[in-house]
Amino acid sequence: MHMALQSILSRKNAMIPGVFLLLLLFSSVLIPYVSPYAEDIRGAVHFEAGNQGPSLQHWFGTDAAGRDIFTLTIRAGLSSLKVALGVVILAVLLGVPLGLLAGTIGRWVDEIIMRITDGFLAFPPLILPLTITAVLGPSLNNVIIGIAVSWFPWYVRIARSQALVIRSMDYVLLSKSMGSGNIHVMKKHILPNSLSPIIVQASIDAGYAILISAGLSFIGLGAQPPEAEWGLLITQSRAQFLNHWWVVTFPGLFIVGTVLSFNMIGDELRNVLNPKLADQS
Amino acid sequence: MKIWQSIICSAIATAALPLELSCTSATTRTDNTFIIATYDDVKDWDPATAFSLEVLPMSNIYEPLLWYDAGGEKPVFVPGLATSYTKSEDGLTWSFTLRENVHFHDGQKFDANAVKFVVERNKTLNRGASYIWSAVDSVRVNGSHQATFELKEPVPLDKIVSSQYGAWMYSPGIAHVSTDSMRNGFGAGTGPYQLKKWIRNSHITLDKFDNYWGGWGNKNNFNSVQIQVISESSTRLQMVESGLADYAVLIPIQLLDLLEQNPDVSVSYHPAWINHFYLLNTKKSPTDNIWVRRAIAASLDRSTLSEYVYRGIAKEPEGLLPPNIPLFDAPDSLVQFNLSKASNYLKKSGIDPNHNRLDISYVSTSEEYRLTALMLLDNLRKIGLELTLKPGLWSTNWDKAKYLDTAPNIISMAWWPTVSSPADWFFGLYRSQDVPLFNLSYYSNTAVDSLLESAWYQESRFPDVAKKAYKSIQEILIDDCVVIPAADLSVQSIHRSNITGFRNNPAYSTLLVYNLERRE
Amino acid sequence: MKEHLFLFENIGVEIQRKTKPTKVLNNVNLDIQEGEMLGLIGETGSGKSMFARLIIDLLPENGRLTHGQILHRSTNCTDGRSVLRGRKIAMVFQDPMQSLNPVQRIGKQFVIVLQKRFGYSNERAYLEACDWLDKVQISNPDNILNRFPHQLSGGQMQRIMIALSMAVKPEFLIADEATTALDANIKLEIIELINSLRNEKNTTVLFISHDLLIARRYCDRIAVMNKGRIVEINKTIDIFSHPKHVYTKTLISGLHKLMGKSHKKEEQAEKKILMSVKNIKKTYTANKENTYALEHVSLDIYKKETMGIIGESGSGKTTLAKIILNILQRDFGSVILFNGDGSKKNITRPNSRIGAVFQDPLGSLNPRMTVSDIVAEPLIVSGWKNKLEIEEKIEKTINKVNLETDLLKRFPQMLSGGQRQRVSIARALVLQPDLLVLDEPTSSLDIHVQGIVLDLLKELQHLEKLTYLFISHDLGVLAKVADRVAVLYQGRIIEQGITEEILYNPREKYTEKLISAFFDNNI
Amino acid sequence: MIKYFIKRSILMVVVLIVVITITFFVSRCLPGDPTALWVGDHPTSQQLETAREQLGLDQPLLKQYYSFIKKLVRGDLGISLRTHQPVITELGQRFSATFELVTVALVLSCLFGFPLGLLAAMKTDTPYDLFIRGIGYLGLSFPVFWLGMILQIIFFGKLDWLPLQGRYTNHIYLDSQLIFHSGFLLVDSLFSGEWAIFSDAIKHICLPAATMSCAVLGIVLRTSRSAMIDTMAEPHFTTYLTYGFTPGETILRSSYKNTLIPVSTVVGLSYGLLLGGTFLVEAIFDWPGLGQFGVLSILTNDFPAIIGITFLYTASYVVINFFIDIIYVFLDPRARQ
Repeated sequence: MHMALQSILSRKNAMIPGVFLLLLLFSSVLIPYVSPYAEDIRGAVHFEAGNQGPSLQHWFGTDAAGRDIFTLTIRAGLSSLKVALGVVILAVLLGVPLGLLAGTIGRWVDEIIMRITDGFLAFPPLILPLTITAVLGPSLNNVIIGIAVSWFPWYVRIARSQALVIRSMDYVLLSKSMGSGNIHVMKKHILPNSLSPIIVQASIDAGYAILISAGLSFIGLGAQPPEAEWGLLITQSRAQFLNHWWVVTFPGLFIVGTVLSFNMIGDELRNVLNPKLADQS
Repeated sequence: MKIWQSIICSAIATAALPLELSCTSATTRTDNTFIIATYDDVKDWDPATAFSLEVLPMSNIYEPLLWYDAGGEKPVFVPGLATSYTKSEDGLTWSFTLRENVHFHDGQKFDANAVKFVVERNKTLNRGASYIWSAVDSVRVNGSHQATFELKEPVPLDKIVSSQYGAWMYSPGIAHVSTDSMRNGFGAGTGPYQLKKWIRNSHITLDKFDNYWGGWGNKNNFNSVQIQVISESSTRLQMVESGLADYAVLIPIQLLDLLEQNPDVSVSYHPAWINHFYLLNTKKSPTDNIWVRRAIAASLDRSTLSEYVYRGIAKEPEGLLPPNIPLFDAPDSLVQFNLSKASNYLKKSGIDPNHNRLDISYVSTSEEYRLTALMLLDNLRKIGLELTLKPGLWSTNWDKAKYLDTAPNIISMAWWPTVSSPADWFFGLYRSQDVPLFNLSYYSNTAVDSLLESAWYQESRFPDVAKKAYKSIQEILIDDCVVIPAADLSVQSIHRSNITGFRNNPAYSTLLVYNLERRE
Repeated sequence: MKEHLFLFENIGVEIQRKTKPTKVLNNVNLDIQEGEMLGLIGETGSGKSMFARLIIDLLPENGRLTHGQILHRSTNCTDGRSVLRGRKIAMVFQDPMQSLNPVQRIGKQFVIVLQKRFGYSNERAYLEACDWLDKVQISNPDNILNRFPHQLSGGQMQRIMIALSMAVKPEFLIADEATTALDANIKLEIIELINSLRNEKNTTVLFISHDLLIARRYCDRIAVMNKGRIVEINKTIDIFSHPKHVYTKTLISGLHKLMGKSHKKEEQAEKKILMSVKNIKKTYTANKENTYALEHVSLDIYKKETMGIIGESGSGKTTLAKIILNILQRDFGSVILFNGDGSKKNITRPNSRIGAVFQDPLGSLNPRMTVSDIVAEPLIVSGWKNKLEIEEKIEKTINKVNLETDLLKRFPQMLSGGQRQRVSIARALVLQPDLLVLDEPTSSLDIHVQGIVLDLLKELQHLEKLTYLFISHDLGVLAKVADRVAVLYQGRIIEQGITEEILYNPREKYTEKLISAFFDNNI
Repeated sequence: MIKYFIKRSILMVVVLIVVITITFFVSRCLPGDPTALWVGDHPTSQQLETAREQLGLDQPLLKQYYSFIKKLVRGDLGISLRTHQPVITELGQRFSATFELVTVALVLSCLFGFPLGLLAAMKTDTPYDLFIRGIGYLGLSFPVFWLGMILQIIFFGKLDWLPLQGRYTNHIYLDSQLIFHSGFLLVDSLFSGEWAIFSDAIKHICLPAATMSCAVLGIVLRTSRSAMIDTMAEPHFTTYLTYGFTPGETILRSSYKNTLIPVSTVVGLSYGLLLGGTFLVEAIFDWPGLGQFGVLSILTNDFPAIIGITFLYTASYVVINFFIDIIYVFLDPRARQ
């Protein structure tokens, strides 16, 4: 694995997004101690400074309540990264073991697991997270659960297809001929070799999770005011986004930047980890 | 082949699109339709039970017995379907002489039987605004155009028959209308316009009722009215600008400065009987503690609200009611904004601030409520109280507020009267109710209940006594700190400047298109 | 001197890899006479396919002609040769099943090519296609033309490809490993077809292959290629009677060894039985009718001998191996393992006394495990706990297969094919098994490395007193190593016995054909 | 072959049942009391009680589920609590708007995505390729609701070329007769020769369709590019080259089929993406479709409507994928066992 990490960091279009994400993470953690408008994050209001365009004092301008958009947007990065990681980790923890089980043992176990995942995957993308979050009550943590629960079937499928391929590889047959059991085969052979497609899907899904969570906040089911979250910032600007363009533009740009970075890292990972695509240097 | 030809030439048409696009923005319409762009659709076509947006089409389809004109210096009753009325000494018997040869849209004659039918039907349905008739014992028909009301209590019946909802006279023909067809739009009143077509979530069309009793002398009356459902406010704004609509309803304050420079559109504000206020839950901790309530009251800065949030279209309230309502007298004990006072109120309350969750639920679609909630959050944090914001649709907020375990500590409210009297506020909001309907502060005070009842009964005979009683009710409520007034709104009137005949009457939040006309 | 059709003068081709450009062909000189069939023989990676692609100007994207020139008849066509493609030059590839678009009917594709070449109308092209299919002995062409590539056998598809290539009436046909992917008996038919067509149409053929035997039988001249350079070119007879270049010598000597009576077992092994397989039956049900993979297969394996199983792909030899290793359930029959004290047991679960080595060196080793983990796995699975003991055992076994201990920490991708196969062998030996099941252990290795591994196996058999079950499709290898051999054909053992007897008087007709494909007994 | 389709359709029905069951139970634990919604603004507690029986909410959940399935089989999805109209009519009115928007978005993304993908594959690692892949990346990274608002600011706020929202301008639509009523406004107005409506409808659908097709454009583009690259690496592609065909000719005459297969499966997936997108885009563009209705239903806990919409969305998603499978089998003979 370490050899893969070295080569990915060396590739140009994985470095830039990587740096962007790290920068976002650090700045979103440090901003409350650095920005002069730190208390805006907790919901302070200065109406007299409301609706000002981007200026030297307020780089991204201020919203109707006079809160500094720059500080809020940077701070919102933290909640989005939290959502991204939360969703991906939960979905992998839920999906991969089931997928490996289905792929390795097969027969009726496989049949049941696959029918359930087919059921989950039959839902068009946004409906399930929307309904689950509405049930659990609007909050960012519920958004994470909602998205993860509706996405883990993708990881079941990836893990299962990977297990089916590896199960028929010679080294697994040889391992079985030594008398090794299913658990040993799963732990030693199938899991290590099915990590790469899972990691690739996970990094792309991280970006996509941010999109969905911003969408849910936009509808009012995600982050609740005065929490700093990109989707929430955008939805709060709806009443006058036509003439106060900066309130809606900057948080959106940050969403695009973050999701783009996750997608690019995902693609680079796919090239590095997938031997077929990696050029035979 | 024909179809292919049409597709090809349409492709050319669309190609020519951009050219032709730019010039459509400012069309001026000459046809005689009055177009209103409103934000939501009608839900219930039954005039007896309709209680929300239905007021706009229905006040043009139906007419009450009397209109209550509060636009002038002194409020006065204007004859509607009743030409005159008399009241007995004890105020329990009222008799109305009805207008001659008036017909409903479905052809039936309007007479005393129709009045009796309407009042009895409303009372049996007992939904929507039909509670206004609760004091009526019976209606006697003594003559084709003579109706006498027997009351249980000496309530001001003239104010009741002229109330905004539930007082419309509709044709007895409604009895044979099935609920299904009712559900697809129904209208059989005596008003100047009759219901022609309703496409759900799209628009309502009203046409001129030719043999309307008021006659169509004035030559450029509108002969049809169209109420279009445009849920997004910026579109409604843009329609009035471009002339696609004559009148726009509920345009958010922030968008209005975009409108200012446009000469074709007139923006005006008129005093109205609508106010925004916040009810404090007196049964739920920590707002069950009087000092906590006082601390919250002292943290609401009304002057900032009117200056920055309502931006000049709402005035700082003087009391719990809009000042221009009849029989109103400003209380002198309103809790003023003062954070230092608020913090020692909090100390007096003796509660431990960081173990007490305080939450506020407000209507998520309203920018004004959101900014007020943010301000409250900021001020309360300064005195040590943590406030959690819970925005939501009104139906969900209200549904939660009705059960104590899910009710919030503070809830945003707006109120406009059905009956033009302070009693409408107090009965609706502060009279003790076992299952709270709008008394969402769970307040119950027998003194207030009895004071309110006696004031309401004396209103028609001894108005000054009622006025003094209403003032002392306000004082008690302020002392118990059950409600924090936020703003007295003036109603917004946004229409094409070439439309005249508007006459503001705060008693009715609607438009009587019959009086309007379009100048060239 | 007949006028040459093509003349290649010091051709150089380089491939631009990520880091450094590598030379694939360095100054190749070759002349191709009109009407001859020239054999271009070399191992995989010698650059012979690259040469073919060079001729028709289809070098891969990162490849380019660095120097040298090509003459066609007398005109210099170094730059203009792409115009010859599809007109004067045609090509037949190795894998017939992949040569045509799998999602389009064969007839349609035939018509497309003919329309492109001659501008025929659909009907004319279709008739021409039927005509050509008759020429390549394909019965009822209408039915075949209406089918899809995956619905035909390898042999049929290659015939169609040959028909297609000849249909464009080329002067020059390149057959790039055209027979390699086919079964032994079909291989001969296809080369016969190419030979007859070339004589009939007077087409020059360049036969590219690594199979010296076939080249010897059909080619007029042979050019031997090694590491991107033509080391020798001569008439076929001269190449075989007195090869000049050392590399040519090794190639031809490899052949001799296979033919001669090289295999002599000194003392006659006393007949102590180790394993007896009794009428094994295994059926696979593919869309409702079940095909018999194995039927009534019985054979005995004696201690310290090498039992060979010869069978072509699809004969069921790998299924048999898996059944013996008990990683595949058999439908019927028994696998009886004899212990030292004469007792015997019908084993149904994997047994540590049986080791295994499979064909694909890379596929047999888990890419995510280091060599030491790989070799240690059998120990861990059978319960060894003590770190030091395992360490020491691994080192001892690695040395047995003459690999240095420093590559214990490496990953399989970093080793050569030979090294990887030796790691597999080490893993199979670490539990000191009695029987080693070897399923095509050397088929994916170069001839040179094959020899090394086979010698290692021979030596280990002697040192460790091992018994081998050697499964292969290559009779040449089995003739060298196997004491006894069984011929497996469509799931049945049609013949078994001492290797020499089988080689020199085979009873079954199929065995005869197999042997004739491998040895040329009329030199 | 037929056996394959029967098996597939049975599987489809099973999946639909699983979906309905999940939605039914998930939506029934939505917070809040649905009867309040039904009774409207000024109920008395007694009215609440009668409404509870009327809606059958007092029975145990399983019995409710059973009666729900029985009604569903008869095509009755119950009454929406919020609008008091039968769910079927509510969905019926809105289905054509959403279906038209989704189809136009899908067509747009395929019209641009497929050719761009092929172009990028033909010219790998040239500026074209990088630029086109850049579009693909960006397309996948845009939050659809934000993009809608930005397009509104530009095309309505600043340039005033396109209308802000809505599906058509009421008064143009009102006073003209459409001969066709397929529910596809564009098609109807086109074939009944109503240019005014057609151009108005085009102006209205531009922005929402562009917003929706963005994400799908990225997917279609990337899939067709990688499909094209894989096909060009196939031996049969080289065979054609050896017969003198240029890459372009080979694609036109034979290899187009090989790229159509992976792209067709992606179209099924992107249809689902678009359906998901309607929840957000319709709110911004005030598009009278199912998405807008769905969001409102979920926020107001109108569970019959929620179940209705989820069922309709999932059914159309599953049916579309079913057709995609048929096309797949039609395109790829190897799939016909």
